[in-house]
Amino acid sequence: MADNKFAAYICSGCGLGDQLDIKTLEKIALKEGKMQVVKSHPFLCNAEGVQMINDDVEKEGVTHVCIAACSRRSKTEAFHFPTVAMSRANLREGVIWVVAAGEAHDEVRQEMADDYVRMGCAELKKMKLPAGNPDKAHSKRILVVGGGMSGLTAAFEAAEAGYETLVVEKQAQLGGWAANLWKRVPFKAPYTEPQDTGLADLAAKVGSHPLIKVHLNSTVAETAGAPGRFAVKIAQESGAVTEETVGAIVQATGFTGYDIAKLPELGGGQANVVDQAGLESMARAANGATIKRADGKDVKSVVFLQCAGQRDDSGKHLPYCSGHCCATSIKQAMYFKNANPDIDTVVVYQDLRVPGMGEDFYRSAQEKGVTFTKGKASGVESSGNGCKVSFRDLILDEETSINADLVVLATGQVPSAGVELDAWTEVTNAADGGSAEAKQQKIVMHKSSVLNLTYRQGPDLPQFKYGFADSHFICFPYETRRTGIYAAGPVRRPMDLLQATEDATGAALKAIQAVENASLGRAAHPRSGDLSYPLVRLEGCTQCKRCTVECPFGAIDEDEKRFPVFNEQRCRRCGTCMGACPVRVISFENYSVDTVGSQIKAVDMPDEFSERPRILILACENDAYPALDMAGLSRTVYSAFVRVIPVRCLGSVNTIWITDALNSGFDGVMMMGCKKGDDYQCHFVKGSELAHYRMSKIGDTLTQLGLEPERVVTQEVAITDNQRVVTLINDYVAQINELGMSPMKGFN
Amino acid sequence: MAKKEYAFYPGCSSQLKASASNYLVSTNAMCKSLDIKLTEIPDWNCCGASVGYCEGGELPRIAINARNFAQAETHLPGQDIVATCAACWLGARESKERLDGSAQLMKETNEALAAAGLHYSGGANVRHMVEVLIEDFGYDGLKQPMKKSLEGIKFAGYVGCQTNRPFGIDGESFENPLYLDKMVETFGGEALTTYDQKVTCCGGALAFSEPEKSQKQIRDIVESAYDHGAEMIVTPCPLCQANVEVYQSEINKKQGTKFNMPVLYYSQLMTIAYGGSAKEAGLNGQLIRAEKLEKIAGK
Amino acid sequence: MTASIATSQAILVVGGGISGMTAALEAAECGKQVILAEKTPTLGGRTALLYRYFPKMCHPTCGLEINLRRLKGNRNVRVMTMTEVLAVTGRRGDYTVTLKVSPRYVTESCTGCGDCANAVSAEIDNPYEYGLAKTRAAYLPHAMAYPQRYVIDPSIVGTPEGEKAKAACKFGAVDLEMKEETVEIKVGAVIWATGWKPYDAAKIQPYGYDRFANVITSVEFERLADPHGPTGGKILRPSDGKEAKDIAFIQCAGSRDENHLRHCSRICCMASLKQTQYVREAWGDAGKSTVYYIDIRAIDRFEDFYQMVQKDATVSFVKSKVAKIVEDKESNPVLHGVDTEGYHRYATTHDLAVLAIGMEPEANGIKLPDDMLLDSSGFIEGCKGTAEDQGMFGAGAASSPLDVNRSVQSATAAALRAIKVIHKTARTEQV
Amino acid sequence: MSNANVQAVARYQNDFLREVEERVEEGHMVKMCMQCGVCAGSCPFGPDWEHSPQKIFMMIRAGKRDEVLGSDSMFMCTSCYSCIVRCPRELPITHIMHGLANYAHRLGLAPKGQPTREFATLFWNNLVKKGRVNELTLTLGHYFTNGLVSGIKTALGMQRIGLGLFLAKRLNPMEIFGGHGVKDLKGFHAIVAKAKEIEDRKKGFTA
Repeated sequence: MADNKFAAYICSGCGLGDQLDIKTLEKIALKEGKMQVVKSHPFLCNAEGVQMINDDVEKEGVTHVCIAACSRRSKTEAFHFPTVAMSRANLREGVIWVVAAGEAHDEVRQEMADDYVRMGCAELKKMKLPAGNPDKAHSKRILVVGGGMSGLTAAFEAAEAGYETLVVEKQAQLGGWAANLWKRVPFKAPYTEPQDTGLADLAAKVGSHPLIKVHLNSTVAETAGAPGRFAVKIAQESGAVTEETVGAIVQATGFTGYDIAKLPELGGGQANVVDQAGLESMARAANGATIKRADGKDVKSVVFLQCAGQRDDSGKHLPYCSGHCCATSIKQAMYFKNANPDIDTVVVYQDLRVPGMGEDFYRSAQEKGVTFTKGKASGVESSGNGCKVSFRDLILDEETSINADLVVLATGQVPSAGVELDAWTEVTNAADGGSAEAKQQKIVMHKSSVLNLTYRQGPDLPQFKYGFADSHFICFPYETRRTGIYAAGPVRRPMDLLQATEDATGAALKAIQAVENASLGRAAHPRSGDLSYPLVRLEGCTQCKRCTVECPFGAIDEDEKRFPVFNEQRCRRCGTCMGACPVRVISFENYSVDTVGSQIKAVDMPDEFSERPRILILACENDAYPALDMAGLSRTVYSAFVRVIPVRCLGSVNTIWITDALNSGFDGVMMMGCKKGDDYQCHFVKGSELAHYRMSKIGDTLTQLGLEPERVVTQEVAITDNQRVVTLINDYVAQINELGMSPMKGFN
Repeated sequence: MAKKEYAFYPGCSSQLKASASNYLVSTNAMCKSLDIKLTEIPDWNCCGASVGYCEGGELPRIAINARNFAQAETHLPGQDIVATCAACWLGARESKERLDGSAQLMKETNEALAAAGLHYSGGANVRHMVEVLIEDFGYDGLKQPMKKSLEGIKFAGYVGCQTNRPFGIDGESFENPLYLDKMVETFGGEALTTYDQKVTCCGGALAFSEPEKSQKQIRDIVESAYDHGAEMIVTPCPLCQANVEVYQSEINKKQGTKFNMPVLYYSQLMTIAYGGSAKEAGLNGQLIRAEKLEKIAGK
Repeated sequence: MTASIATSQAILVVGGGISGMTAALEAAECGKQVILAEKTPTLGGRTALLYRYFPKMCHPTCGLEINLRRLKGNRNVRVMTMTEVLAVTGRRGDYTVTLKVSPRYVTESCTGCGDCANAVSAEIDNPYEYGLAKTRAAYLPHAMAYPQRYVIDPSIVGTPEGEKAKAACKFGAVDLEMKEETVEIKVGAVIWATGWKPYDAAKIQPYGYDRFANVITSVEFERLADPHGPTGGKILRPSDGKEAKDIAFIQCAGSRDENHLRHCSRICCMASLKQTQYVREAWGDAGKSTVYYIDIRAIDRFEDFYQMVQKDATVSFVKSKVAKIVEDKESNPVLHGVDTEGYHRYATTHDLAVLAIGMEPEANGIKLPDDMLLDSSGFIEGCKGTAEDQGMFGAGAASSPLDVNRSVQSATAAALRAIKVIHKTARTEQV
Repeated sequence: MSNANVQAVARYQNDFLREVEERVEEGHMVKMCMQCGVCAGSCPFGPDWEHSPQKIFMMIRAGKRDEVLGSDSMFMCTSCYSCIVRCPRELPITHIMHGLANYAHRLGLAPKGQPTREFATLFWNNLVKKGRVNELTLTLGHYFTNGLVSGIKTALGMQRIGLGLFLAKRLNPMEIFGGHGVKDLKGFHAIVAKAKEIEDRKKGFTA
């Protein structure tokens, strides 16, 4: 610590100097904050102010800087001091913009500012500039699991960008689903005719690429490690196992078609009823000539039934829409029309879903004479030498039927995503509890795994709805929960070939980014570039497993003695483990139980007779804190009795902070996090949920302290809630006033 | 301004003593003021109108229009064909577009024309009189010969169907064309631009066969003009003019309304604004007299 | 003209909406140098003006906050706002781009304190509220604006109002002498993430957007629902400020229409389904939404959302392209048309009609370099020529009518395509 | 095979659609309809007819030949073109309606006594006679379509209008004896006859 030099810089611009007593703040920073250097400046963020700080860093040996000015979200370009640890005391958005104007409020306003300076200094005292993990992981090779269109695209794109790539394909040849297609839907204008799939060309390019190695007849038998240092065992059908080290993984394991046999009501199982894949085989056999049925008869009339076993709300079949099937049926109807315009082709649809330029493809089919009718099929029976399709024509509003030589069912995509982790956890727990049946089940389950991860939390990517390995986020489709492993193609979401190639290209980029980040010891999204990582004092660990269970990213494994094993490259720096740890042995250099705890303790606590309650707000830095900032930006007044501390995620909130706050005399604690539940908005998955859960457990502690449970609340706050958050605060302050001051005051 | 010359296609209703003879009279007066020379297409024939569809079929309709084009092309070379009647314009222009778009159709048409020793080689643009006024003169140009203002009269501009759809005038909206309003304003009248029945069909094609249907339309058209405070309706179409004017008394009789709304052609307004007499403007041809306009004419 | 500020190892991203920000950040986080050029004064684009996203009903500004934090922490991206591309010359791996930087009249010294806005009384149509509200002529674009710097509208420069703004700034950040600049840069690859614009609703004449106050577009409806918007998040209709509880959503307003946009704009069905839930959020069971549609294109898992909305008793669906809207005497829009499922004629009065407006590529109005290849609707397919000529790429809604999620995928893919160009250039230079 | 089965065989097969494409004016555009219904909602006489255009197009595609050609809906068309300008697929709906009416009329399948069918026929014959429409004979001809008594009644009912038009010099009673017409009537008739001949040949009507 001898080399550390702490400095506080207080800005008096933007009205801070008019509304606050800067001299008092300086004094507090110096005396209470124990800063060695304290300076104020009328315009801290201008070149001169910044120069002053830089000079102190360079010439005076300042290592720690507290900026007491505007919000940590403002003026980030100016206050950029990469070589020192920095805290920000938010006097502008957090104090003068939200405390009522006028002399009557001078005192509470100053108290608030005083506290933020105290807190900024206290935090700084406990901070270290993250040095980065020396244990970097340097493999920049990329593994692509799956050799279909998505996998080949990802591999080729990554290789073309200069990254060595491995492709693992379980079949004897590359191509996957696309290899079965006669043609594909067009990707580019003029969107009028089916196109060559381009697969042969791509497979040839992949096969001959100097940076790509292809493993056919192979599966991934085991994946251990972390980004930059995954150890992968590739097992051949023959039993031979190759071990490879890779930096990142793209999982492009595709889908299977929904089993047509499950649709007997639509003729599934009948000779002249096929699915779209079946029709592709027939089209390949015909190779541009008239398509023949299995019995050799030329197909002269064909009916396509859309949404077969899809968009089903009865629970029997797939509830979702597979997105590509309308365009696929249009394409297949064209196979017939292009061979012979006299073939009758009818597409029975409920909503024709051909977004974007697909509309041109639809028009083109109409021009070719494909008949589209909005209807709902009720049954397919064999009739004569063909099928009779019964349906309700929704436009003509009548039950009717069509006779056709062939019926094509547009069935959906079922993702091949491996083991579903919730079921896995359940079985694992039962197996660990000694159930023999569960143990057997686990073995069977394991066989269906794609990646065979050795992770504590299970062998595959967590699945989103309906078994797809998708991201939960709109803005971040590649926000994986297994760092460095990215799903691409229909395994992530039902999609067509065009989307699959786009998606695979994107996934390849993310894989490249993951290996680059890992090699530099940087965090991946959303705390991109963060060099801090969890440090653990294992000697204090009680092997309670909470951190390993609660880590949203499966970053923490367990060793044989059940101690946690942290895999920094998998870690996303949310701090959930830190919040979980009952013995507080986990911390980050710049974010720890102490950096927050010391801020809580630094707040000056008025006595119980002052009628000035103190409310602690722990606000999620991504949503609640910006909402509070924006309340400031719109100059919305809220109670000056609150003290706000931004946290990385409510999941990182350790209950000790709550008890510390209450012990030190805070009258209430509000936690503000993101929406929880199925449509959770937490980018660390379950921060709010964990906070709720943990707080539900501290009710007893509160009672023991003689405190009402209302003194600790958790709130869901969205980033747009800049008005609502003010109401929440003011209502809560009123509620606390009602309850009366905390009886804990004065004990410290 | 140099004299502008056009091949004139008056159409059946705009002949003397036909239902739109007042249109013809006022058009002649208006053109005189604008120094427009209209020369009738020699021996022109009917356009077939849309209602001819049932018996006429496609090629006969196109062929009779092509007969007019051939006549204009041969006898009035280089001149645009100008129609005053909406149906004539539409029937002719549609025929022209189809002929322009299909060599096969042109061939068949000429085969038919050959029966009368005629040939059409694709010339002669087909335009509506209002198009000519707006495009070739512009509102400012139209204002030049103005002698009297139509100030103090509120006009509902009833555009109707066939000058408006599907081709339209001067690129204006099909739903809310404003050219009549702009013309009214050019001559000092008050245009009721929010008049909401301006493009409602008058049901002309059913006027004879199913009068109750067309009269329902006419009622809406007139009623809304009253609601908007109109004193007169102005229109560019002889079928609209006739239907909307002629059947008001019939509707009054059947439904107890008290409609008495004059329905004028733009050309009548312009003739008055250009200082023409009531007679020159064909105001004596109104079933419902446009007294306020007559008064201005008389000043 | 200033000197070059980049090299052929850099990537230019044009457009600072979610696609452009994504493309820039994804490339930068792979270690590449990126210039992000945005023509308006702030990053964020159109998504910053949305209230919620479908299907999660989460807030676009949440993702924007994360992306801004990524940006603030990444020195590989150089952001240039108020910057437009004037010309691109050269070829893949070696482009020279001429940029025009318009004056903001506010320097980097701006602290965002807002004194200039308080000093000025002149108002302009707020471009971030689709003209539904006014803003002072010295303004911060919106609460999430980045850079967090005020802008002086050119209309007050050279007027006493401009001088008032200048005088009010304690930090000397208002510079009314600022001039338009032209900058030339060298880059190896260009990503066009120029996004989309709502189709001009006035052109859909049967719906009377230009005539009836209570016919609005879906993007405007987003502003009405947004707490940051002109009504503070209350759904009040424009004509009289009355609470709009019975709302019609008209699909394919401009899309799938040979008279307007040939393509399907993809997002509009989901946007309207989402907006029915704004109505529910605002009015509970007293709200009423009617969706007039041709096909509901709730593709893939969005189907869930559709099914959820179908079960909502306040929402009904009519399979019909609305023929026309007229206004009644109370300024209510009255929709006329035929429900084609069985042929039922309707003339239905609503409080407000929302046109699910189509997406037109923004670049339709911008002159892209001649060697860009556009489809029939003006979306960017890539460069003309062979694979070897591909050095400029479309991303996001500039390349296809895409929702946010797919735009981000597309932008991520575009980042890799640009990186490939840079990689090849670097290799060539080494050789 | 039962009658119902015979029908089922033909349903949704393209026989009738092909017939329409080949023999009806602009019939080749019927297949482009996407059932949005904007035409149905735009027609001013929508409430009066049984089948909207969009529904007729679907019926054609469903092979409902008798219903389509026996429908009176096409005769409600007043050629206002509201459907045409709004159709997102640019179907020339007005013309298709006219074409279907003409086709049904020529086949004798159109509803008997449909007043507009009769008026439209009268109109065409009237114009062909002289090359120009004779408004008086057209009007009177129409009034007497339903027989003498009803004609006299209608004509008397409309007498006031006729008188008004006469007084306004917009109706000439002398027209009944001839009136306007083209001079080269022979040539005109030759053109009409030739055009009809070509069209009939093309569409497979034999005279």
